[in-house]
Amino acid sequence: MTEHIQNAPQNIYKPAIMKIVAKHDEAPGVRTLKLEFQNPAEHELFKATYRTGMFGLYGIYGEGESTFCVASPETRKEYIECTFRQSGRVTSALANADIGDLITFRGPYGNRFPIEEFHGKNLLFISGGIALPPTRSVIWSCLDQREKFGKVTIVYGARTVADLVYKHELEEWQERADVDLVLTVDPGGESPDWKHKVGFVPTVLEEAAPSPENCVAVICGPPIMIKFTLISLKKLGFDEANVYTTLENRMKCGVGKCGRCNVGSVYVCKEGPVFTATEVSRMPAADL
Amino acid sequence: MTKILFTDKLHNCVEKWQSAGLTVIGPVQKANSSSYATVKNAGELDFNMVLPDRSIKELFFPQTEPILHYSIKKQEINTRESLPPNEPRIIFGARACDASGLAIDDPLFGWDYKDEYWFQRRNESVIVTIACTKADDFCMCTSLTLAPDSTKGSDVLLRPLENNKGWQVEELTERGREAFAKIADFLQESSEPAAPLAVVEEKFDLDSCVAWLKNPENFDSKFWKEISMRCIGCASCTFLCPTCHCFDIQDEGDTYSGIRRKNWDSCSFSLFTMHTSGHNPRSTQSARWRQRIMHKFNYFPGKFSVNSCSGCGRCSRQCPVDMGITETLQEISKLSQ
Amino acid sequence: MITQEQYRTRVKELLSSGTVKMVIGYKPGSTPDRRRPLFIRTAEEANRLVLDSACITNLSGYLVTEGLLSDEKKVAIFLRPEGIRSINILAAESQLNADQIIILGFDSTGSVVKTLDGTHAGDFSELLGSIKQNSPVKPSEVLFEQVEQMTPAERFAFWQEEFSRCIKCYACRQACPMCYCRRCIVDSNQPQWVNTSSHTLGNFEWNIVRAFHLAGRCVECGNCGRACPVNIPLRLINRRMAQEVIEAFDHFPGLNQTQEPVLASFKKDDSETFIL
Amino acid sequence: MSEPFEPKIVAFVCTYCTYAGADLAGTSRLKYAPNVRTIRLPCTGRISPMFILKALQKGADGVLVSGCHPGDCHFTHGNYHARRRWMVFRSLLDFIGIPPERVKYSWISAAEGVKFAELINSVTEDIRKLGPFDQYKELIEETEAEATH
Repeated sequence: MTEHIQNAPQNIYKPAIMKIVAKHDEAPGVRTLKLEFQNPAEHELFKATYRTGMFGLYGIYGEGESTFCVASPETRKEYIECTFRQSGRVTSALANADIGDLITFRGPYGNRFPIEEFHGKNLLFISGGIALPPTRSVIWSCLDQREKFGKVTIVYGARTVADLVYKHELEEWQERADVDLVLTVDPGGESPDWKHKVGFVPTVLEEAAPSPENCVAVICGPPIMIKFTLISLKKLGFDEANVYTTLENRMKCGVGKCGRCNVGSVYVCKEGPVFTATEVSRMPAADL
Repeated sequence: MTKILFTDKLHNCVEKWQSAGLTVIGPVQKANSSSYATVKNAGELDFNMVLPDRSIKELFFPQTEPILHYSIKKQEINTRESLPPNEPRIIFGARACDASGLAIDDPLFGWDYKDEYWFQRRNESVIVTIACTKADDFCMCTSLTLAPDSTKGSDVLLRPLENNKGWQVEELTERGREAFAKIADFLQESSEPAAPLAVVEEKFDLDSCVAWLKNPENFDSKFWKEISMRCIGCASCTFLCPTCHCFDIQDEGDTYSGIRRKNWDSCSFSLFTMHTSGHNPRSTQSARWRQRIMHKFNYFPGKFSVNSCSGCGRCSRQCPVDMGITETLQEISKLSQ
Repeated sequence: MITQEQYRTRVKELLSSGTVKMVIGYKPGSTPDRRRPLFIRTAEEANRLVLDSACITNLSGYLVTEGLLSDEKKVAIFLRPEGIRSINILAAESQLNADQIIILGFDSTGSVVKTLDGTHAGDFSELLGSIKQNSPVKPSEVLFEQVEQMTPAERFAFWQEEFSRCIKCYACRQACPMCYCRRCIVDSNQPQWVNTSSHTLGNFEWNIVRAFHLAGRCVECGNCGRACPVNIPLRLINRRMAQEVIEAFDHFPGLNQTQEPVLASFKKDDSETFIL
Repeated sequence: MSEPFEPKIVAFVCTYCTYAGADLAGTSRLKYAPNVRTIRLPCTGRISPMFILKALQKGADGVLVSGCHPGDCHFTHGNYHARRRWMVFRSLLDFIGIPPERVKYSWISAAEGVKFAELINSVTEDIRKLGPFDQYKELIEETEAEATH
């Protein structure tokens, strides 16, 4: 991570200014913002450092900063996309911001998915609800250089049809011949014209039964989904070392100082947010 | 023969340092509470207390400080960074535990990303530590491989002479030598012996405590709940601690102008880790107390090879319900035998 | 010592008969003059209890610990008269059911500890009434009088000096049995009424808000002042508020469980001399 | 030459009486001091002492709170509750050293346009005499200062 030290600005808490160039409502209360850098130097720094998996602190002056992943892939660095659910003080302010408004961004921080190591392998993406954004960053990073990877399977579930995010992209993946997309909603969450699966992600995953052979799995979702999906993956014969996930915790500094994102001895903001299932299993479950 | 600074010359020294542009800071007792504060003259310094109520941390990492000022006009955001001014200063009369505390936090504020707020102040400060000749029931530096005359984090170590006559001077760093060169005229060579150091009894066996903490089985031990049952969840221990470094970043102001500030925060507050969703990874007070102890004696040393505790004992001394690191580690010592 | 033995026996009875599930009391602390809160669940532990004049902390705050009383089982607790008043207020404010609380009442003069007769909060109303009668309306403390006699500017300077030390550790809040809100106003951020920064302006804000929220509810147990790590004389403000509510509304907090909270009630003929 | 001091005053008023009274003052073309910024609330019972404190903290030199006369409250007794709170809050401010004269309380009905105009004038004069609330202004400046040692 020496690249940060060389390029880090004097004041590590000073954010970059970003302009909102597009916004899109994904699901009730869930919004995507497309952001562009205003300062070319900051943009260059971002281009030099950003890799899929890293996160940032998005903020509005007067309200504060909030942490979420960079949802756009490392293959598209002209802009930043972020997707968030409006729930707290900062996300409410971000949701109220309009195209043309300026917001702040600090990052990219944290570690990344080792995508080069995925070359030549089959990929299995499993995601639930609002946790598709981090997975989506990996998905596009791989689809943008599709030839380097084997079979691509995406299993995505949400509580209801309305709660599915990136609906337009789901359609796009659905139509692609080189992507297997399995969509599901929780029982009771289906609409009358729902043509896909109904059931919880782990169950649907077991039905789809992707082969663990030469396969890397990336899972992201609420803690309870991760817990049961890991069990299902084990049943299917996946090795924990080939399963990646990203953790999120409340963060304020993003740079390993403020002390709140620790899970056991791990600083999620610096040693994460990307971990293998092996690493996660070593963390104290009570702290997750 | 050693270099001696006699007490009656301290007045001259303070003046000399001040005229050389140094801000002089030291232990001060004021309105029923003591802290390290800026003084106008040597008379304000109080060397009788065991140690100030508030730790030296706040001189480097204040309870609240502005990071930047912002103002917003239509589609334009202006920010003004707020870094501490370049103001050399000398902290005269630090305690060994406090000075060590600063050295303990240096790697944390410097790993990968450098926190300029901390380091600018660190680089401008000469720390003159006075070895302790007094200790109270809560002092525990010796239990943490430190001592009343530890030199860690100090630029100069002073050893008190008998009857408060003065101090033997031991310059430790270049910065310390420079500061004391300025007052060379007021130093004397003498063979006056140093007063005996404070006797701080060892309160627990650190190694066995650390071994117990490192054992994953003990993470879920019912011990944590028992020991922290009476914890009321205030932040007095963490805020007074010279090594606790957690903070919050908060905006104060409105959508037109305001200040982004860095404020102390504490792992003992339930809101510290609370997610917006309502999920709280450390949802009970016992989980929060466990985190504090684990962080200090297991996680932090795992990262930076040093315990995040210098044994000042403030957490126990000031706890409203008489808890603290001492009691917890004493109990762990018992368990691990 | 006799009192302590009496109470140890009583605690053994209460626990072994299953009358209470827990006893909250005191045990020795880290120095001879300190006492720690102690929670015991079995009769065997009763000998760990101490009771002497150094047992000062008002323990009643522990009773509103989330979930403690939700099983409707009883808890016994050592309380001084202030603590009993706290129970009355907590019951009046619907924070607990006083029937679930077995009170082991005590008080001390000098180093002599005496027991207070009674089991439930309601049994002490006579005692509390006499305390009200015997309490001076105006606090008799030198520092209090000094502050009262200052000019407003001097008073402001006095509190500025005191509050400048506040570090917002919220020990005063956490130690106070009346500060039971699950989410304190300073922890709410939509909107953020009270900023978290502990600069002097913010400290004025916090301490004024705290004092106001305790006006007419404070029993002057002194937990807040003892908890304060920078020794701000919080008791002075609390006493001034107590004086105000008794002078203006004849309200002495915690007399009984039916007492209406003074700032959540009114009389049509309340004084309004200050209104233009 | 320094400009003459013009106090900044924040008025928290209830919508049913005092705000209507202010309206009447306006429609009756009564002139009164322009120093008051009025904030309308449903009832004086909604005026938390926090509001008063916040106004002072944001640089107000004085605060006025006003609502329906006793017995006239739209919500039957919001103003009775408020009255008790103000009583206690006044003595708290006084004890802390914040001059209670900086905070004024009044009852003004919807029919009292003239009283409203007169009140604003007299409150403005009173606060003008007290001068700027320098003590808080200094604290505000302190919070706006740069990082120090």
